[in-house]
Amino acid sequence: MDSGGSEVILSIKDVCKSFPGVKALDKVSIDVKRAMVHGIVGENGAGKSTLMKILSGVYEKDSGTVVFDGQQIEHTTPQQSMQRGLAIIYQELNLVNTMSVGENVLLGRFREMKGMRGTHAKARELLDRIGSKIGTTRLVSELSVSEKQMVEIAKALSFESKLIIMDEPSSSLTAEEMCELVKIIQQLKDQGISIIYISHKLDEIFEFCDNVSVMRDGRVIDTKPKSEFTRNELIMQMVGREIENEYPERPQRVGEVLMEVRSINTRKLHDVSFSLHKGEILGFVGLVGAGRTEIVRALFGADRVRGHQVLIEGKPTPILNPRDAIGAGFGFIPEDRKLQGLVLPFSVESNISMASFRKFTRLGFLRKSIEKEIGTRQVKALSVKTPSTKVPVVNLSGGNQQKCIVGRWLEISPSILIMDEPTKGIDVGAKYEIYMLMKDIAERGGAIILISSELPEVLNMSNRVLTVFEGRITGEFDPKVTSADKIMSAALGFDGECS
Amino acid sequence: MTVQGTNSAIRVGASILRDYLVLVMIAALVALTALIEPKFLSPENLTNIMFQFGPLMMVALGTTFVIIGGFIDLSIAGTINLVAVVTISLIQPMGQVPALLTGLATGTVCGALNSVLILSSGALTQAEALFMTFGLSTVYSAIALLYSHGSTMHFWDITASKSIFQAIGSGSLGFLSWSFVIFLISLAALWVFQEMTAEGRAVRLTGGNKTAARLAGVRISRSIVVIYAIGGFMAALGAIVLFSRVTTASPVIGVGYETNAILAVVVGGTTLKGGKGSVLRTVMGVLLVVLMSNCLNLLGVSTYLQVVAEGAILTFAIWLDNRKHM
Amino acid sequence: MNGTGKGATLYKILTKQKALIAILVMLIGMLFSHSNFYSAFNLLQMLSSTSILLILAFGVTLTIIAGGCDLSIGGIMVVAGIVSIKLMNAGMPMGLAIFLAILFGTVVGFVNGFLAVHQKTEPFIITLGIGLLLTGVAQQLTNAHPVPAQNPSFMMIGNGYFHGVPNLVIIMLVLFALTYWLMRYTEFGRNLYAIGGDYEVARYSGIDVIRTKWLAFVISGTMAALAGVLLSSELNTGSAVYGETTALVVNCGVVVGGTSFAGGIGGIPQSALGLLVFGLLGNSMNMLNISSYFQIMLQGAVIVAIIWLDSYAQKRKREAV
Amino acid sequence: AKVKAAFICQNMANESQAFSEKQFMKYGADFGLDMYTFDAKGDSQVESQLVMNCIAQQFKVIFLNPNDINAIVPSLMQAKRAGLIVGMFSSDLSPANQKYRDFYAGSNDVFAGKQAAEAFMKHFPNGAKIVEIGGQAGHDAQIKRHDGFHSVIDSSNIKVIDYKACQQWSTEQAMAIMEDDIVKYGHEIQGVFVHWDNGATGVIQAAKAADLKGLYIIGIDGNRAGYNQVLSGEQAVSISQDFVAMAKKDMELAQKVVKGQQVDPINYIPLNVIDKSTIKNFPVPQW
Ligand SMILES: Nc1ncnc2c1ncn2[C@@H]1O[C@H](COP(=O)(O)OP(=O)(O)OP(=O)(O)O)[C@@H](O)[C@H]1O
Ligand SMILES: Nc1ncnc2c1ncn2[C@@H]1O[C@H](COP(=O)(O)OP(=O)(O)OP(=O)(O)O)[C@@H](O)[C@H]1O
Ligand SMILES: [Mg+2]
Ligand SMILES: [Mg+2]
Repeated sequence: MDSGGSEVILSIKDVCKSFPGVKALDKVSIDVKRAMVHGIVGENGAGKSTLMKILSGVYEKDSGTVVFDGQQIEHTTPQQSMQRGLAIIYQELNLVNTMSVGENVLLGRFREMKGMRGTHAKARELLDRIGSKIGTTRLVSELSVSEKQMVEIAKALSFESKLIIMDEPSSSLTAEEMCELVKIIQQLKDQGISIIYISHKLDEIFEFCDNVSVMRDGRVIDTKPKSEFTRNELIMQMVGREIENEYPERPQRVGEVLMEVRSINTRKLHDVSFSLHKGEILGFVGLVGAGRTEIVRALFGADRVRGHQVLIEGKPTPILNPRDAIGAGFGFIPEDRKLQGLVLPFSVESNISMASFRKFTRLGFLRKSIEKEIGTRQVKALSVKTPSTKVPVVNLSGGNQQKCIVGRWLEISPSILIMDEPTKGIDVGAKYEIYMLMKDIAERGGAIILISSELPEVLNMSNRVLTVFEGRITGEFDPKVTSADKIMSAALGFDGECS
Repeated sequence: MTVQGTNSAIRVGASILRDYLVLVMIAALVALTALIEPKFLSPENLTNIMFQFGPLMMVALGTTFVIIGGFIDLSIAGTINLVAVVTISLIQPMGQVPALLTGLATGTVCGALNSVLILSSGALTQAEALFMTFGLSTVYSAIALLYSHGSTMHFWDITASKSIFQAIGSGSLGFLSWSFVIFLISLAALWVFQEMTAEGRAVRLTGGNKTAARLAGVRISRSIVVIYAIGGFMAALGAIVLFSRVTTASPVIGVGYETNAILAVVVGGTTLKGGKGSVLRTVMGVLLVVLMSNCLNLLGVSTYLQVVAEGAILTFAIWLDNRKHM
Repeated sequence: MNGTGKGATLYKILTKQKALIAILVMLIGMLFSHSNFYSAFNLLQMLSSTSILLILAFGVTLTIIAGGCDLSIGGIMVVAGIVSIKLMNAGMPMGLAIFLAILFGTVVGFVNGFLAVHQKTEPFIITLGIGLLLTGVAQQLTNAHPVPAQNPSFMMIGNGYFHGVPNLVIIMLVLFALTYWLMRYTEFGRNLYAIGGDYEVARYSGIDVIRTKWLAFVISGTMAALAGVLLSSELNTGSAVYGETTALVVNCGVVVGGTSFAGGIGGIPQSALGLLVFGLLGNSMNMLNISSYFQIMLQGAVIVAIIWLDSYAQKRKREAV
Repeated sequence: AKVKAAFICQNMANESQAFSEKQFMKYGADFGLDMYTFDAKGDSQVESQLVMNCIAQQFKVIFLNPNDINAIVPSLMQAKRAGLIVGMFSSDLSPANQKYRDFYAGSNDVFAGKQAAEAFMKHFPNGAKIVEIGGQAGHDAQIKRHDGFHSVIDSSNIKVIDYKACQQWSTEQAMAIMEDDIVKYGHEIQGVFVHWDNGATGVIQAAKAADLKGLYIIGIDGNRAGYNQVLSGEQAVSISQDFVAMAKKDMELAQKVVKGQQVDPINYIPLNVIDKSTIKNFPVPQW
């Protein structure tokens, strides 16, 4: 078989797909060549995930044709498309938490693997291939997010696929793990496998994609070799307008100490103390699993942690549960928006008003008109893409869902907003809006704690950065003057360059 | 334009039909029975129905909240047993008002105890609550048996005044029975709670996604206590209406009420997944369950076939209701 | 408590297995009871009388692991028992009658599966409804009169012994082995775990989720019918009133054993332990002559306690509340 | 030494059963018995397990009131094989199976049904339309009372216009059935046969609510409910079972068998027909 660079493995022509009230895909046509990495970018809700789900057989397309490996594909199921050699790593993690790593890698193929022993042996082999040392008998629920991602990749590899779709695989990977992923992608390419790579991280797109398609509003705007795009052009095509900078200026006026946190100790955290100033954005940098989330959860009263002290403007403020925290002026955007952030079947407006509905009650009675007002206001302010505020939030794209959570907190204008991976899976345009909001909050005298696995984001937005390694704070830096390398090595506990 | 008009009318009609399917089934049942047995629509029978649906209605209204809050309560049967024997036995020594209040308090405490055990263990899934309350139902029933030594108490054992209970059981206010008036008041109160209060919203959010609700500052433990306390209180009210109606209370008087209540709630269209539903829907669900047995009695269907028919119609209603969510 | 090696494993097993602890406590407690608890006769009898519940539990476990549950087993059980006896009394050969009765359970299981899996109706409520319907069918079939079996060899299935061991125990053990093997060593079993663990993921991974989960209901129905035939044989009678509380008790026992009602976690041995708690508890309490109402109370309390402890242990593990 | 004996109660949550249990405990010593009680909780399978349990505990005598007279037979076979003395209480095995028990003391539910029928025939010599409301469907007493009743009433000029059994022995269900029957038949109904006196309470309430006077209501049990209702004239007849006498008789028989004496296998304790005219002859029942 010849893996000449011009042969088309997948040809999508005029594919349309509508959901009630939304035209998610409008005559989409894309050709993917053999042994190439095809990047797809586009803002939230552009239809990227929908297109991929049509390819894998989760959704049925309304019209259009799909030709894969010379075969026209009409109705397909996830099972059939996998057997044809089309594997997909979904945007949301797709593992069975209650089962072992090995069984997850080869889910549904127990017989083919000749039992449990065969399953684990094969899984080991696949994991070794991507350089992962995760034990195959471990329960998936015990893994960190990035480890889960590795398991997903191993799972996709297990099908001897000709095409692997990766829908934002890197949204929860650290830099080091990202290096690993790049290597894997290179390997796959060498083996003649094509990859569709969806990401909001433009660095990645420019690093290793061969061709790039840009989607907007359910349409393909342009498909070209990467080399023919400039970064700004790409951004402009994605959002339909010019964006000068990816990051706004960081907030200028850092004031006196707003909050002091003294010695948080848990099984995982060791004597975590830090302070937060008015008007400041404080970034936390660390590997996945370093304990950043645990720190802020403890602070917010989400986990039962005792013995630490929180002083707000010098006053000791006991925080035993999230309510206390909100009362003390906190807001919290959790890292997992579906499980921790949203009530998926509820409307956009009731999700937005979740933290503030008690404020618009009178004698314990709700006032619904105000709820609608709040919903409408935030939807407009954050330009959430939704047909109406009454639509169940589950129908929105990932990025727009995230905006709803941001809107929820903006409504009560917290003095300290904790943002755990606030831009995970959010497009450039929306990201910029969120950065502006952060800046706005800070400049009005509030403070922000920012956790992000995207290093540039933390470094460009924060006034001050704390590095976290294995539950300890290992350093404090001013990102304006310190090099990224230096900060990373404090966060890694060693020098973590890609080799 | 006219075509479009009729089209949209049809669409609206279809969506109402889908939304209020139980209502359609009730209407069909009523029409069919009235056709075969005209006495069905006689004032006597309507009065009967008004009295018959009292106890289950109270219980099911309470259960609705537990289900909207994402939980389930099987302890209802035990609670009814306990409240019935305790209340009736206290009328003589304490007088009727204190007995009534003690009875209601007993139910509320049972409900609250459910929630305390659930919260203290962190059994925050519906399934854990299901079996926890199943165990508790047994415990409450056992207490009722121990308390009453297994014997039945009768109204004529009571020489003290029991006028309140007699009124609840068989008295009328104009053409409405007192139990119906109590039902209307409870319904109104619970509907207001569900639709218009902050706590009602908190309950709904808790049912929708506990984790997210908590992180947004909703006091989910309070919501859980509230729903179970309401469940217990309404079960107590149901127990009182029930024993007042039959003028006797045995320690097994509540058998079957828990599953009937859950069935009625779900038939009404409140989903077990939590977060969605309404007490108004429950009224329709209970109406269907009670009407069914009334209709089948009037049609002279044997008890055994009645059970078959009930099971079949309930299953069918649940299935149909489910289809509209698909 | 960070022991090492075997100690740690034992600790882990014990904290995971509340049902096992309860059983051990009862067994040790009964050592001091001056009763005939520890006679071979009593132990075998206890096991034999729990066997039918165990068989029901094995089937139900499949549905629960797949993320469903089956509350129609009580109804299936009584109808199957009645059907087998009625057919035999009408002159049908025993084997054929039993086969048809079990086939009936298979059919009901198929319908359950259709409603709960294919149509995605809430299994808890829909099987409750089917169970109610079947209770009515049983009453209608018998006119609410228990039907005694006239074939003496039928009675021997449930009351006979094989080398001193009650037949019921042997049948139960065979089914235990069979279902254990099914869940542990076949693709069907592993797929059930995957489906219960995460339905959508299993679907995306190419498992035929509907057919697999459906089959779990079919097996549960079949096992319930088999249990019904055995019960009728043990009592030599078919009656509509036998299965009243069975469904909840069995589902509860499965959960007490440590199979998660959320699906994906647990197994046949756990279910066996859970039901044994009930069997053992009833037997011990009778041996100790505990009065009836206190027995009922204790039974409830044990259920509450085990589920409380289990949830409490999980609460500490659970990441977010 | 006292003889170890057990009473296996049908269902202790049922008041007549709970009362019977107390009689065994109270008078056991008088008959040289060391009495224990077990509760079958209304479950036939539990009841047969309890028989096994008594064998394991080496009881000498068991008395039992079966939930289901056929279902209990296999376990009684074992009991006989193990040499236990088996006494039936209140409910006897069918003739074919009587070899698996030693004796029986109790009232005859078939007979109770017959007596109810006779009372109706006496009151309505010219025929009447009546309603029958049965106890828990499938329960032994419900079946026998129904069968006994019909063996007599079917050949009379009294017409049973409606018959329904309940799902439990539930006053509420009896009441609901009566209410619906009143709607359907109204003043056509002249009499009601309810299988148990607590059920009659529900029937009386239904009749009161519908202002239906002069119903001739017959119940079985003769408990406080029945006694009071007859006394107040709301119920015409209560056919009373004497559980004290039954329990004593059973224990007396057991004592004799232990001593090796011959006893009558079947010992009917007479049923008392309590009506307005005879009520003064009976003490107020204790249950
Ligand atoms: N199941 C659904 N029901 C209704 N609408 C849907 C559904 N899934 C997606 N949509 C809508 O289709 C559009 C495309 O969504 P999609 O998830 O494909 O976007 P995306 O490009 O992957 O965005 P993101 O970068 O945020 O992941 C959005 O407007 C979304 O609201
Ligand atoms: N989704 C998860 N399920 C189970 N365990 C997890 C999960 N996420 C993190 N952990 C575990 O919790 C511990 C602390 O992780 P934590 O989330 O606090 O780290 P973090 O620095 O915030 O990383 P992240 O980038 O994932 O937010 C780690 O040991 C990790 O393995
Ligand atoms: Mg997407
Ligand atoms: Mg984190």
